[in-house]
Amino acid sequence: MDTALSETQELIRASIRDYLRREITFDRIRELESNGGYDEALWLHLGRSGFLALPFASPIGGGAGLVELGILVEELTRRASVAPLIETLTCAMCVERFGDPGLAGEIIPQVVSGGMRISPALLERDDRYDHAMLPFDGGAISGTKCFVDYAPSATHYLVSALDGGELVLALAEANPDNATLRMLDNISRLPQANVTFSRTPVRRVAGAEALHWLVGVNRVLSAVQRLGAAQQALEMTVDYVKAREQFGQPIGAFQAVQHHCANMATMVEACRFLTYECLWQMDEGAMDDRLVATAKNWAARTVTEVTMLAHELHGGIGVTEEYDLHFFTRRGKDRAVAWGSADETLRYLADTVGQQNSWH
Amino acid sequence: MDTALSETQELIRASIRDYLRREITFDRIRELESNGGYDEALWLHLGRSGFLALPFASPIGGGAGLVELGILVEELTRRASVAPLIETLTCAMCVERFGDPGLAGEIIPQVVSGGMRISPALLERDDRYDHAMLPFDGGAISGTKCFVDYAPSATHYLVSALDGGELVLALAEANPDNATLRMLDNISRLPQANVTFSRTPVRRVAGAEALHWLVGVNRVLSAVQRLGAAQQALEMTVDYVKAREQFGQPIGAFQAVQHHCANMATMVEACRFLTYECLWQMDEGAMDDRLVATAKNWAARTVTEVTMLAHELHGGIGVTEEYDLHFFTRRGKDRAVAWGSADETLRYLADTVGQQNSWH
Amino acid sequence: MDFAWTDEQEAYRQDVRQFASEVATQALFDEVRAGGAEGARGPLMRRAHQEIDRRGWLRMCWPTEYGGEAKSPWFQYILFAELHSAGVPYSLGTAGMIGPAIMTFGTEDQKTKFLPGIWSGEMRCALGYSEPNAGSDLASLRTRAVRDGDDWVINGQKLWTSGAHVSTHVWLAARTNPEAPKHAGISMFIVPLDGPGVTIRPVHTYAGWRTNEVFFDDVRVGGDALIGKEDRGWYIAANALDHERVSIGGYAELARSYEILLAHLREHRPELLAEPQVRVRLAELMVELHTVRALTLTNASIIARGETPTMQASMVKVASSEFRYHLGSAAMDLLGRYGPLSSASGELAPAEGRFDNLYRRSPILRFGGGANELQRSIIAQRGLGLPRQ
Amino acid sequence: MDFAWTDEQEAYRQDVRQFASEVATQALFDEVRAGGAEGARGPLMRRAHQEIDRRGWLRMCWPTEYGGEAKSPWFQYILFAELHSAGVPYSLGTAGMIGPAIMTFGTEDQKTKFLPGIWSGEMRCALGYSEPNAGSDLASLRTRAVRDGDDWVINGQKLWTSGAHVSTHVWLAARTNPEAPKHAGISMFIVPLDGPGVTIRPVHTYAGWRTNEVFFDDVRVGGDALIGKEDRGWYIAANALDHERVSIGGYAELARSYEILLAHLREHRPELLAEPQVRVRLAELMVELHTVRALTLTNASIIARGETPTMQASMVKVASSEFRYHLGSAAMDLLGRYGPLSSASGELAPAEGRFDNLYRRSPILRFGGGANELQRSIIAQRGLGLPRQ
Repeated sequence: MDTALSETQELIRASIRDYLRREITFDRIRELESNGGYDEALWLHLGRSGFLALPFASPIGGGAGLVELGILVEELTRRASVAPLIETLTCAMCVERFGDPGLAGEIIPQVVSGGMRISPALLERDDRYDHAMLPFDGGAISGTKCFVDYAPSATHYLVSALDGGELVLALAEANPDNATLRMLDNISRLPQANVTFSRTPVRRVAGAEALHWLVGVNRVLSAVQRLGAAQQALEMTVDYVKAREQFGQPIGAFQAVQHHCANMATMVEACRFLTYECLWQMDEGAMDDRLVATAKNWAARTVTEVTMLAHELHGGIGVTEEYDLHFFTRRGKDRAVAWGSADETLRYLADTVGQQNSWH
Repeated sequence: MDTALSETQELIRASIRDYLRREITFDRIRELESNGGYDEALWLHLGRSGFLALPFASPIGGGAGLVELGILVEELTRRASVAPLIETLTCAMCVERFGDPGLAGEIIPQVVSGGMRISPALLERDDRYDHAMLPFDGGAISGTKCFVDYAPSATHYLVSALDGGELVLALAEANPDNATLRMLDNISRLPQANVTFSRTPVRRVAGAEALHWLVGVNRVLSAVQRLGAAQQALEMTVDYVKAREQFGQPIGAFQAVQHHCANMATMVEACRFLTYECLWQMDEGAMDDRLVATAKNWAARTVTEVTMLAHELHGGIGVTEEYDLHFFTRRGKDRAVAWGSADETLRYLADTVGQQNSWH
Repeated sequence: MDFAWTDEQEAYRQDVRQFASEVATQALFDEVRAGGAEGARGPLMRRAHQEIDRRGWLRMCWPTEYGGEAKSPWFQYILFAELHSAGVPYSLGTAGMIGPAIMTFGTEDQKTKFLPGIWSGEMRCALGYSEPNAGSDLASLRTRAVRDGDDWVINGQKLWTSGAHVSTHVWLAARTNPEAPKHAGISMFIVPLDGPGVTIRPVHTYAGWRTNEVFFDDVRVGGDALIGKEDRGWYIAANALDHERVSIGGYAELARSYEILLAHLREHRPELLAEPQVRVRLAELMVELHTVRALTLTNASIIARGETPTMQASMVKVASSEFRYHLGSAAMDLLGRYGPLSSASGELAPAEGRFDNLYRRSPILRFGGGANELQRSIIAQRGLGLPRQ
Repeated sequence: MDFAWTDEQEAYRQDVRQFASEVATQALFDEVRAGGAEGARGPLMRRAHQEIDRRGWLRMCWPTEYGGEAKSPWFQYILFAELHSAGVPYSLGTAGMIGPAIMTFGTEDQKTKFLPGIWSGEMRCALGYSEPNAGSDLASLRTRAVRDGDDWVINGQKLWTSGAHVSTHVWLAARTNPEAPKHAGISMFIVPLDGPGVTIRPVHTYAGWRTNEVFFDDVRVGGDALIGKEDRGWYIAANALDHERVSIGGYAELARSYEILLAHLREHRPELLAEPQVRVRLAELMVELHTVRALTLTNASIIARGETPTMQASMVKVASSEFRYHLGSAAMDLLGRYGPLSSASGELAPAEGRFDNLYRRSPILRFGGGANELQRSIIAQRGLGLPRQ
């Protein structure tokens, strides 16, 4: 057991971090947030640098695992990046793992090259994962899928639907003729829409098992986003309280400030272990839904509490548009709800209390 | 609306407080705790000073209300008194309100004079208030009642039983020939026992409505005990941190210590309002079960958290037998569970969420 | 102890409640929402203000010598509580605390000049305390006011001057004696915001709420702009804060938000409301809301007795601001992906985006108006008598 | 990143688990309970200690030059975790941290003299740090050690010397240079507790657990009682604390307590376990337990890499001690009037009074071993680099 990154993992982190610090300013993020699109330059870079290939099998893919993808996601989150990375890669991984090899062979190269962006379209009005009512009649679907992240820039959707009694995942092209968007505005300011399909041609990808995996892996990767937002808010706060002086000394010298920071750091540290442990476990071919729910629950609580304490310690400057903290507060809260809120995960854990555990 | 005590209420408080500070040492309490009885001298004083008559109708009673009884209870709790005051008075008030006037006329003078001590015997093995399985066959009862506080020194028990389908309260004499005790030892170190009745002669007092009132009034008065324990732990802690020096200054000057104390005081202040509001409401002839559950829930959380923080700030000295803080930690936790724990009250509030409220 | 309203208070409460129910129309709510981040008042809200003033409902608590009826502060509490319970965002802004300060410290001329406008809501004051390097540490402020004949000339910069763009005046703390110790050389002024030398620059927040920087560049005001004695501003400002506090914390509005959450669940998400675990969360929030109520009424009761709350106002401030955050956060969690939708999502946003809004605004309540950390120190030092370090 | 045991670690874990299951008999549990507040070890526990030492399970992590096998600290972690998961209260007491200190700072003679007894559990050390006026502020200690020829003569008083009455020695911090600044004039000694001049007086706690005052009255020890350099005690003591920390927090025992609560509910209170609200509380506790596990393994992993945790040990200490309190408190609440029953109530007490016991002992873990407030300051200053005041 070792919680440190391996050398390769360190390299991945350093490489993406350097790029982001160098190339992406928060003012650029402000622009991206206001125009409702995604960061094409970043996406191009991710493709060219092989990051979009990371989790796929070689030779075309990077042969890395979810832990490495998690590292990438964490760094992107810490720079408030606007890119459908998790959405696209987990959908494509789902095709690779559960779909027809022919379909995978067609799709993955396009994903790797950056030409294809897929959004999972799983939720309906009743807001339940692992569940679908929209009927799949073999070749086409009709109906509305809700809360589809990055819908405006998606080239494809991976849609859950009901084929007779069976849950299936099906791939649809994002064709404005038969898939229309009703844009949503949420606290994250990231693009999101309800997508209404009307006789949209689709290809069946896989069944309920694939959906369960897709939800699970998105649960954990969205927990990594929570972690990244919390980590960033923590570090910004530590830097701020070291520099800001009141009453003749840095406010970071006050015990109340120190203890808030200590509590924030403790939450983040536990969150880091639990999320990466889940990713590692999935890389080992296992997935413990209760461990996932635990990590997710803690990550939701962490990002909510840590960003709020970050504001408390920043005071006025922290809530201004021109300061960068709000990216993490807003995105953090959206991610705290997405793919299972603190409440939803706790309900699941409550329902399954007392079942056998798989952790050390 | 005025949260201040009236002049009469201030007098009651000053009178009992002076007596307790003058006459009752904590070493005396240690002795009383180890011998399993009750404080006969205190009881005599309460009788002689008219405190045992406080809540009963004049001319024999003091004509005061539950608010005044609450003030008395709070002061007794703050001195860790060992006396079945709530038990005896609420049972007798129950007889006065719901019982036959003849029975009341017989019982209340004995209570007022100090000669009668009644313990409510309501719980059975399933630990539910407002509920009984023990059968009442008209003149006698047989079976076991659990967790009876002050059972060893009780002269009578007010027992809940099932008369056909109807809940009743019945008065039994504490006669060792037909009511045997199995002593319990709990964190409070106050006397408690399971009482097994075998063909014990009883007199019917009242029905389900009386039981509901008895449980409600005990819920609130036990919340006052929680309040008293928390208030005392808070004041001991404030005194201690003003005096104890470390790192060259009183520890009470440290921000972390100050903020713990501020949180403790805030919990206590809210607790005080909520508990006395319930007492006042009952004096007005109303009882809102949800307001009672709210007060009780908060009081349970308050005493648990406040006594624990008191220990954290006291350090080693606070957990020693010779220091007096543990009386409030131990009694506080017992009362935090008795008559509805934080969990039990929250379950009730959850079940009734959304119902109409009666508060300002 | 007494937990009931008097008959007179109850009758007044019914009057205000009746009035509030008439004012609280969808048209008013729409007008308020249209005011948006700028917080500008529209004609309906303006008319409500005038009507409240016409009825004398606010000034009834002031001493008779200032045109009041010397009623108990409970009447003011009831006024605000009933209006806010109905969703009417009635507030005098900062003028609500400056009125009493003028009554206590102002000259007769100042009272005549300022009080009527404050009561009618036509004179609105922004709070000019904070500066870039004087946040929690207010006494470090550097804005200067210098005597020039009978006038004062003001130079400096204020920050977080919320509402300056919709106010007529600023209640300004400025240094009048740079030689004196930090707290001792400050004076209070009422400065019109429309005069020459005043520049207001917007500062936008992610909470969807605008605040301002205000620059004072050789701003000249008459001698009667000084309220109270020169160099006594620290004391006057502290006293003004105390006055505001009968309605501190916004309990009524928080209770309304909680009820709206319940109503939303009942109407739109009955399947969630049926979940026992959801009900537990709602019950926990309700208990916490009750503690805010308890602290609010305890504090108000002390003020109503004519005493000064040593720590209870701070308790209300801490508890209410933390509850605001808990409520906003929990509501978003409970509502799943609907939770984070903002009002711009139209009818899909729960309760017109109220919970997103509550959540985004909750930090400001925690650090603003004296950060919760300062409030806890006040509770410990002023309330419990713990020593300063 | 790797979250699995190596094959060797897994095999070792199975070995220890097998051994633990053999040792963890009802007879052993009864013996431990009979030891009671005094904490005396009985023959079964003594035999378990000897057997663990015979197998070389503890010393395998020490460097080869001290008879160890230089295995990863994970082996020590696994040893403690498996024993505690099974309910075997294996501990070397303070000697577990003093062994490494002697290895690092002791002379060859001291190593030969002390290490075998420490490993076998026959030499047990109480911790002689605190004094009546040196609690959190340890550096204020006043116990004096004065050279007299080759010997040292010790005078003073220690407080909260837990286990002194069942120990052979005390690991004593004493002032050797009263002229030096507070932290600089302290040295560490190993002092036998059975010599003349040592008086041990019991201090009983409400937690049902005995601690002691220890008085030193002209206690004479040889020159070899000094461990490490004179006046360097502060550094040595801090280093010793670091060593203890691979198993800090007692996660395994806490997890066992949680499982026992679940088992108790399953067996004795199924009607409670069926309540959704009870299940929510249990789920919340489980999440918190996981955070203790996460912090524990993060900390141990840093130590296993040969690095020094700057803040993670403190995080474990805070989180585990708060969880202990939450678990004890919640268990008592969940179990209703059965909850507060202590073991003296016999079969009516849930899990033989475990939760009452957990609750009563939990304060000690919060202020003991460096109060949680100090730990938070360590996290902030040493871990996050925040400035001292």
